[in-house]
Amino acid sequence: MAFNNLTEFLAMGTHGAYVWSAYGFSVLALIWLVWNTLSTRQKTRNILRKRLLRNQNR
Amino acid sequence: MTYYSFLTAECLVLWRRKQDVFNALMFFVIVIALFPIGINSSPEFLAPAAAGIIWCAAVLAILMAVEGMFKEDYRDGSLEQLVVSGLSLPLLILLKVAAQWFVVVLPLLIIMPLLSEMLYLPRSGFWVLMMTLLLGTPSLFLIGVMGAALTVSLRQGAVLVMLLILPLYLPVIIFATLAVQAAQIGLPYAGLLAMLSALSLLFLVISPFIAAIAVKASVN
Amino acid sequence: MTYYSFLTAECLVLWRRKQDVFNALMFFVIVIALFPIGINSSPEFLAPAAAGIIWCAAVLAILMAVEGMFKEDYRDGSLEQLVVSGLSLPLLILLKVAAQWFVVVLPLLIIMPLLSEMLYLPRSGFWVLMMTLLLGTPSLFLIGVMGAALTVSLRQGAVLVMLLILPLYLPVIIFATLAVQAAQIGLPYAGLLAMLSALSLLFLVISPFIAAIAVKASVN
Amino acid sequence: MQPSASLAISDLWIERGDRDLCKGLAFTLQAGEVVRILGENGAGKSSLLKVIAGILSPLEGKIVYSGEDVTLDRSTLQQDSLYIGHSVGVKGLLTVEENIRCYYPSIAASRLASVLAALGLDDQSDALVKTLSAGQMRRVALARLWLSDKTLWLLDEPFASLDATGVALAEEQIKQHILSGGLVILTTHQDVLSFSYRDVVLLS
Amino acid sequence: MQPSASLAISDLWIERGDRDLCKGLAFTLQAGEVVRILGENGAGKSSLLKVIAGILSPLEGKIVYSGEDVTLDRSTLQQDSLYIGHSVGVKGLLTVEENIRCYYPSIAASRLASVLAALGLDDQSDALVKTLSAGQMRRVALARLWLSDKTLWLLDEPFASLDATGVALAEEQIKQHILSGGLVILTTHQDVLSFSYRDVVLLS
Amino acid sequence: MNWRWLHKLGSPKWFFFCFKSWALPLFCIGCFALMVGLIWGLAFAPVDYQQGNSFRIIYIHVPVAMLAQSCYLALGLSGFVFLVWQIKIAPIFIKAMAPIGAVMALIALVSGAIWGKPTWGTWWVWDARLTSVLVLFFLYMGVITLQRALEDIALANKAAALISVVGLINLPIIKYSVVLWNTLHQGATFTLTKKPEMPSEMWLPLLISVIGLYCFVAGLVLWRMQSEILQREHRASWVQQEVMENGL
Ligand code: HEM
Ligand SMILES: Nc1ncnc2c1ncn2[C@@H]1O[C@H](COP(=O)(O)OP(=O)(O)OP(=O)(O)O)[C@@H](O)[C@H]1O
Ligand SMILES: Nc1ncnc2c1ncn2[C@@H]1O[C@H](COP(=O)(O)OP(=O)(O)OP(=O)(O)O)[C@@H](O)[C@H]1O
Ligand SMILES: [Mg+2]
Ligand SMILES: [Mg+2]
Repeated sequence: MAFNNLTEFLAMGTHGAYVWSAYGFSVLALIWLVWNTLSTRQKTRNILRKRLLRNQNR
Repeated sequence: MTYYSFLTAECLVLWRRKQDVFNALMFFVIVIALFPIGINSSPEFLAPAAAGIIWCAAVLAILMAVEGMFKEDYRDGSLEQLVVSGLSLPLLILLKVAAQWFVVVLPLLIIMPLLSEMLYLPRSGFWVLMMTLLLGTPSLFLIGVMGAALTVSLRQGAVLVMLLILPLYLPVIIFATLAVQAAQIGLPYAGLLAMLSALSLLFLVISPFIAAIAVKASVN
Repeated sequence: MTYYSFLTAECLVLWRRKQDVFNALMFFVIVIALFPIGINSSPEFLAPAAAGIIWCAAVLAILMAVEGMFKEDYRDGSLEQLVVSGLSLPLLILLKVAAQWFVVVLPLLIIMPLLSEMLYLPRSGFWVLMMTLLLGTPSLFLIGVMGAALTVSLRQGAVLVMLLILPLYLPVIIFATLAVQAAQIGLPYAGLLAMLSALSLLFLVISPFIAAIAVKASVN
Repeated sequence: MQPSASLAISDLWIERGDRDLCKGLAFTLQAGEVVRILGENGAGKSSLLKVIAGILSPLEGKIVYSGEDVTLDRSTLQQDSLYIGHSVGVKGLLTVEENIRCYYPSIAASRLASVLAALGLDDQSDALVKTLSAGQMRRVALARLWLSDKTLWLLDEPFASLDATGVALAEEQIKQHILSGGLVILTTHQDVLSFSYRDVVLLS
Repeated sequence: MQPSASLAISDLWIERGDRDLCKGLAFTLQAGEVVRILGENGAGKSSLLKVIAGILSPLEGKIVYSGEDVTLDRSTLQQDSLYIGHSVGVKGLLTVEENIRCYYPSIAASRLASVLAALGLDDQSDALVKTLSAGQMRRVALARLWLSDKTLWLLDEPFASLDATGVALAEEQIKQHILSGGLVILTTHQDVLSFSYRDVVLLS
Repeated sequence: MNWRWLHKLGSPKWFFFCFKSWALPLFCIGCFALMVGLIWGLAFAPVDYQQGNSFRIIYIHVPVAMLAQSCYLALGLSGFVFLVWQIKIAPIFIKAMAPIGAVMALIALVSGAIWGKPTWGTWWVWDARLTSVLVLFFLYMGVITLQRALEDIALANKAAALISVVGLINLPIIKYSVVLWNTLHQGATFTLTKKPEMPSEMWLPLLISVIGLYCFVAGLVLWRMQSEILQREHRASWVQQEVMENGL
């Protein structure tokens, strides 16, 4: 552990704002990517199921 | 049709075109990147030129947005319907311009910190730049809408009008860039901002009417 | 329809639209005027930046010209007719590009002496600038036509075109401005001109085909 | 809907480009009547409708609507009329439902659904209009006939690109309208109409 | 003009958006025949014509033109066919004459004049097409029927917005074409055609 | 040479079932490794004596910058593969990969810019490397918009493949031109700091997060491709079976 306590860890020397904003943005973007992927997956399946049911009824 | 339902429909169409708004933003960024790459990328060159470059790109983005504003409506006959709707045509046009302005300028303001950083615009100039954009872009839209209305159907005389419109942009650009430069070197800039606002107000009053006349002339 | 009659009709349409060409030119001049007016008018500032300014303005003017190249044809169904004409679509597109290139670039070259004088471009740079424009602008058009073809069926596609193609423009701009700057300070520039020609040739070969595919995709 | 409205046009003269159209035309229209404008291609039918709707101005002539001279200012007439031109005025980027709501914002969902069902558009109410066929697009525009409370209908080739069912539907709607005292002026190149009408012939 | 051409379509299946059109459609067409595609609005008539013209690709099916399978590459068919769609393919910024010359560059002036006279456009040959009426614009597009040397005609509602004279003229031209061994596929919502034809019905 | 295996691999159905069960494990491994790498780097790696703690941004910046470039390479290559062999899976891959690459380029830009402030004193310089990443981002956006713009799938495939290949050809040209442009006149005012003589506690977490990010991206791409395959092959009976049986 390079830091003695949590405050020091959060402060990152004098660079806390930079490090945490960089990580924050990166992690948010990655999470968005995952969310987008999974929701597209879900949506595709829903649409396909609906279309399938509609064509079966005809 | 009511004013409200018209505005709703406009917003819906804009929403369907959100990709376009995003693209406009990208375009704006790319045009701005063009200048450092094409001319000179040193801070000594960019810092004083930043406001000019940003305004130039904004003018272009707005020109693109405004230019085709009535094209689609003209083609599908919606424009005719506006004329015969019995509602006030200038007001409808104003609503349309306002919706368009929001959609184009707001995102632009949001990414402005990023861009001004890329062009080394000094802090002192940044807020003035934002002010000039807020106060100046309405006149760009309002001037543009007149041109767009006149050129919907490419009637004769479009030459003259386009030639009138483009130079009308110049004072706006000059006042805006002067204001930012004045702020950068610590000179007073309030007067220039006032000029910008005055221009916007002036066109707010006259341009819907002129545009309405032009639209009426174009749909026949 | 033959290739020749197609070209004739294209030229006629361009002639009917001469005001648009003229406007593009005006736009070009205004963008260029913006720099001395909005930023700094001293020769020390302008002379080294001149080539870059001219090229940036040229790129923008060309973008405006190219972007709507297929719009009208798409709307009135002429584009469909080209697809079903049984003629080679890439060749037709190439003809169209060539016509457009003549119409836009020639006037630009003609007013160039004036503009380069206004921006204090040194004599040593002038002919190289002309060369870069002659050799470089074909690739700008050829790249642009791909974007235009891809976006015909999309309303408000103008911005999208630019997003698509501006990244590809960067090398052209960089090589061109580097060549002029090299000439100004007496360095060899032949290699850079060769690079420009190579780029133009490269896109001459690939872009009509890509554009043809895009047109086919768009007309359905 | 205004009871016992009337339209009187006299001494008309329209100029388009360098052509004189409808020179000396005069006709009147009472509540419950249909006028079909008849004329060859280019005779000036569309121009005449546009003049009445207030999109164009006539060179000379007088247009009187319900006793009021509206030649110079067509706005009272516009308040009370419905114009559907060659380009039908529906937006490709809005769905069928949104397009109709643009003209009739406060319409109840059930009413809208029944109109769409009548027009055979019920399973496409969420489709963007630009993905519809020519006839379907025309049907979207004609939905306004079902919902309109305007007295004077100005319809420029309302049956264009409609199939037989579509024509019958639209004709039925026009019939209803004149029964309840409306006024209709329409142009069409179709021969047989299922309601009684009067022809006004334009010479070219 | 190719003698004794023929078109055979089988097992067609077109997809537009999420709609399946023309499923399982099959028909053949011999020299001198006219097929009228019949169907409600939205049945897929225009889509079918676009598929044959090579503007769209079918999902499945086979298109054979004069014995050659052109399903994947429609270019030989395109060499020999004339397609006029809902949007007619005339340029608003060109004059009538220039529009026609664009398609038929080497046509003699006298021939052009006679065609324009037949179409009633003789006094407007120098007018920009955007200033014409709907029917006149359609006539300009139909001028290609007079001048064409193509075998297969694909006409999407060719009579739309034409007046009675115009329809008669166009019908006459189609009659001529099939007499000289041409093939015609057209869609129209008009009932009575003055030549013999076969219906192909699209169910929707 | 027998290309059968390639076409077999390129058949969407085969691909779907072959890699169906890979996505989740890859994604989980990726997440885990990324987490280990990042936390190690953030909390446990020793401080850089020159840059202080701001150097910890490296653990996200470098993996992401590497991915941004690898993704475009993959894009261009699969475009090429599609044009030459007509492998059906290639355009699906392009469609799935482009947004991921764009996000990677964006993160590289943003994290780099944030890093630049404490180290160079400015968010942005028009340096060759930075500029070419910016251009890379725009190229990604171009491919994405292109895919969206064209509705006809067959032609969208071809066009996107072509544009990816054009971009691939163009990328070295861009890079070369940018380097030339930036060094001729200005001279590099700033250069990226040379890789320091890192102790292993420093580079090990970096290596782990790089590997983690690769796995993470691979998992995401597989998922996206699966959705795309289902959508495109929706008429096939195996898809209908798949959709009805396995909800998600
Ligand atoms: C927006 C700004 C920046 C961009 C677009 C950017 C881009 C890149 C790229 C493309 C790489 C190459 C990754 C690879 O393939 O190995 C890289 C690596 C690297 N960057 Fe950045 N960077 C930026 C800012 C910075 C800053 C401010 C620093 C620190 C002072 C930095 C330090 C590094 C380091 C240390 C590497 C690893 C070098 C190596 O392994 O060769 N970068 N960056
Ligand atoms: N561009 C498109 N995108 C998606 N769907 C479309 C598109 N064009 C048409 N469709 C759909 O395909 C169907 C058939 O359209 P098409 O234009 O072929 O009909 P049509 O038979 O010509 O009808 P009409 O008589 O009205 O001209 C319609 O239901 C329409 O919704
Ligand atoms: N924008 C315009 N500019 C100049 N002339 C025009 C314009 N629009 C129409 N005209 C002319 O006016 C005449 C009448 O046009 P109009 O559209 O009213 O005819 P129409 O009776 O509706 O014909 P159609 O049956 O073909 O629709 C035409 O001869 C046309 O040339
Ligand atoms: Mg008419
Ligand atoms: Mg149709």
